Amino acid sequence: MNVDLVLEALHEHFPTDPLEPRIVPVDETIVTLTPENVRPAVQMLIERFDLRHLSAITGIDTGDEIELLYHFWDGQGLTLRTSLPRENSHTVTLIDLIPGAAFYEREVSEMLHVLFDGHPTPDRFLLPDDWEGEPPLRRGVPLACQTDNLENGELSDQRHSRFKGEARP
Amino acid sequence: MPLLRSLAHLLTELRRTLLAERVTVQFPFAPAELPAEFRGRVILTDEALCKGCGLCVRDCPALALELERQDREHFRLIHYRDRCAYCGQCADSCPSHAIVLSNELVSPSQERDTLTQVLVEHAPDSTG
Amino acid sequence: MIDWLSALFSLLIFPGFAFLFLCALTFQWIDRLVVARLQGRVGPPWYQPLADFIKLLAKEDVLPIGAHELACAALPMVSLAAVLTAALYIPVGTHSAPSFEGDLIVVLFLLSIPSLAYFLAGWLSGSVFSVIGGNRSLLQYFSYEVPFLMALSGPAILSGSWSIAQITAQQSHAPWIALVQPLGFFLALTGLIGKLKRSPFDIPKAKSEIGAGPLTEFSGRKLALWQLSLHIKTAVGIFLLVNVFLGGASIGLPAPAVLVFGIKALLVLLVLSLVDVLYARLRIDQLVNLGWRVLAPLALVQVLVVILIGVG
Amino acid sequence: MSRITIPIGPQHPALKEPLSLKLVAEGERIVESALRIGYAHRGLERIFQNRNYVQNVHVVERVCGICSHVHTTAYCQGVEALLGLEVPPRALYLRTLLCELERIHSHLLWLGVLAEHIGFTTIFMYAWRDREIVLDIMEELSGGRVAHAVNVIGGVRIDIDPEYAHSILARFDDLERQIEVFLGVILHERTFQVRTHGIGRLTAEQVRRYCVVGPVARASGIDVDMRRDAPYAAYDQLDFRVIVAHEGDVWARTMVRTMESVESLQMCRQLLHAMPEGPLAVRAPRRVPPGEVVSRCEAPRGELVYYIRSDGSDRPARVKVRTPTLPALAALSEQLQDINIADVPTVLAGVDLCIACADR
Repeated sequence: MNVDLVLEALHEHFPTDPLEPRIVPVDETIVTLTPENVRPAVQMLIERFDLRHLSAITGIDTGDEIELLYHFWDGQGLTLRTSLPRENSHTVTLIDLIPGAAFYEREVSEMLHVLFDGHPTPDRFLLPDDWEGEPPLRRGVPLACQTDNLENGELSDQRHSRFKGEARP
Repeated sequence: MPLLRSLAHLLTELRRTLLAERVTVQFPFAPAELPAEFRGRVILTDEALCKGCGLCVRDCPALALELERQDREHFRLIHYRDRCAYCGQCADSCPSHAIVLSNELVSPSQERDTLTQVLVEHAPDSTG
Repeated sequence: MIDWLSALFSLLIFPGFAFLFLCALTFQWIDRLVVARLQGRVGPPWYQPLADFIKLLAKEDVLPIGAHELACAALPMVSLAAVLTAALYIPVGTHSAPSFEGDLIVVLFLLSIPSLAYFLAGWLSGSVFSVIGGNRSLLQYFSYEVPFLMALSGPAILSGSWSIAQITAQQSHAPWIALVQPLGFFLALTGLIGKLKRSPFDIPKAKSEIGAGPLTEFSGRKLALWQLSLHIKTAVGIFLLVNVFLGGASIGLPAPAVLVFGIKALLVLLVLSLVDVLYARLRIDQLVNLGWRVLAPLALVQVLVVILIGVG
Repeated sequence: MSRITIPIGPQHPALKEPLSLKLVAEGERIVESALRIGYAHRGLERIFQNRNYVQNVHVVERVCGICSHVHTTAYCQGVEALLGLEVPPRALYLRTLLCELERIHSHLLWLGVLAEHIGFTTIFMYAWRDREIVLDIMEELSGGRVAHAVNVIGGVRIDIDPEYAHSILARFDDLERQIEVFLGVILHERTFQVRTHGIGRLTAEQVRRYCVVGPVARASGIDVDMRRDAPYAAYDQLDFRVIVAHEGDVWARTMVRTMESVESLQMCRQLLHAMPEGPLAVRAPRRVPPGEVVSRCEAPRGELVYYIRSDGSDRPARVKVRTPTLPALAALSEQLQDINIADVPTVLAGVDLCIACADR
């Protein structure tokens, strides 16, 4: 796939989006899109460039928003980045375009509580069935080993290890 | 014909294995020879070398080392063998090469407390 | 007085239970040792089969709720009894078994009872794996039983009698039937592998698919009895083949009968172990295919050849 | 036809790692399958955020029990790219050597597991006996049979002296002879072929739809291999063939993996002969400037993707690991459709699942 052609096509189709393509190490181009344009962009990429290999979907809770990164690859890497609000964040599923995205979307929805509308089986993926805690990768969710011995309010790790470093908020 | 040959394909290899020497190492009845590089028990080369800097504690991925320090001279390095993954990072991070991994196999134990070991007990006035 | 005592002796000690128990354990050990050595391993110590048997006797005997208590207790005993009774009619070395016209058929029938008990054990022990295992053992039963019976009827027709002792006696002065009917001997061996559920036909107890198959839910004494009956069945099956195809204890020149018989039995066991090592396990539909498309026609040809030429 | 629900897993002889598969069968034919994973989930992606970069090298190594070195390679490459470090060539060669040795060990381990599932215990014993040659080499080199702890950020921790390299080359010869034996079994042994031909077939279209990677994709005709398409470490200085087959069934995958092992062996020889002199590692600062990196490697099971985002501190803000088994699991439902119960372990083994990888 020729990254420049792809960028031009994205510019044509989505003039309003702030694409600001950035080259990131190990030969990867990251393009930013608004959430509602992700699905049409993927559709366009499949039709025009036959770019169907979705390597992964990364979900990140940066503190003020939820970022979704769709990593594609065909000779070179292309990542579509989009950001969702932290409260009731949801986006549309890509399963009908790329069935391989099913497991990636289920994992992101379980770890970050992002709803993928139209996902046929959005049930538990990695976490146990009786897990009722917060989505683990969300900010501010303390590690399990830190919650069960909250002496004098100070987050201390398990019996053995002395985890003096402050826990990731 | 090809069918017959394909039905007796393994015979040559069976013969070679039969004549070759058995591969089973009957550990623990026979000794398991461990290479020099094998990462075994965590030991101190010399207790005097340890300055109590805590670099090993900071870099231990399994949080298996702990430094209890009152002041520059009084500190204790505790090694929790039940958490240790024998990755050798402490030996790498130690600037004075005090802590190293021998190639002695650490045998499992049932009592968890015996796996906690004080590596360094640095209190100059008591040791005289 | 004497024959009552000697009858008891022959029942319980020599060709009876104690001897068969010993044979079963020894054959199992030799088999595991040969397979291990062919795979580059050291193999078990000589007392391993005995240790396994005693361990199982000491283990807890548990059955799932859905299992049929009575049947699951009776089936291993039925299987063991059938196998031991079958052993009575098979001459071992010098011992001349009580023979009558048609005891070959009785022995073959008695050897089939454990297979059916094995199937019932699968159906009645209440676990999904054992039900599937039971179905498979029945399917497998029909695919190897016909060639096996036809292969064994060949020697009977050739020597004109359905008594094992007669067939063996005929071979003391004539060439062994295995040489005369090599195809029959090959089919009998294949049928025996199917009957004993040894690899490559260990489909009902394919551990990577359905655990131990019909015996998945058995444990403790019941499992010990089951395994004992399967191992004694191995010994009995080998003795049967040695008598019918390899001329029992005769070897033409004067030699100690027990030694000759023992060596022949060991040879047959070695062949079984070699086959175990050589092949992967077949699927049940492939075995049924093999049985009806290959083995049964060959057995038919063998019997026809014996009838047209042999008896003439 | 009565329907039976057959539970496979989480503990089952056919599975060496916990995975729950509910199969609905009519007679011996599978009509439905429901998959549940997560039994080996350790929440590693969360743990990464609470360890510094040096500690994470050893946590990353324990994502997968079989292909641990390729995980540390992908991670260290990512962090080195963020730091802009220039890794010395000798370190790259040693890193690649361990990657290829690990591929041979992983493929031989897999061949043994497949043979055991189709009831071919002899090949299981032989494959795992010959794999010991590779494991011994790795243990003598790095100190660990599996968790090698070879990679550090900025290079490697081990070294090879010439006469030790010589002894490895000698052992490679009888390893190659053994792999030839396995090739012979795959090509000629009748019962092996009968149990693997036409089982668990995946067409090229299905592979592309589920984004399947690695030997499973190459066995269905998709010619993709990260070592050639996006060369990392010292792969651009090696010449090797990418093995591609077209039948797409378990037999083709066995062919691809075994031939790949032979290729890996040739690559190891090239690496040992052309090993440059020089330092083993470069000093790496503890704090990584803010940035993000997508690092891709070819694990024994396929394309491994690491996304690392740094925020300037000595701890990563996010490390995302996508292991090659995940898409293979997605494509499993297609493979299990309308097959025989007896073939389920063969199909499961054919895909070479690494559940610890998938669960993280």
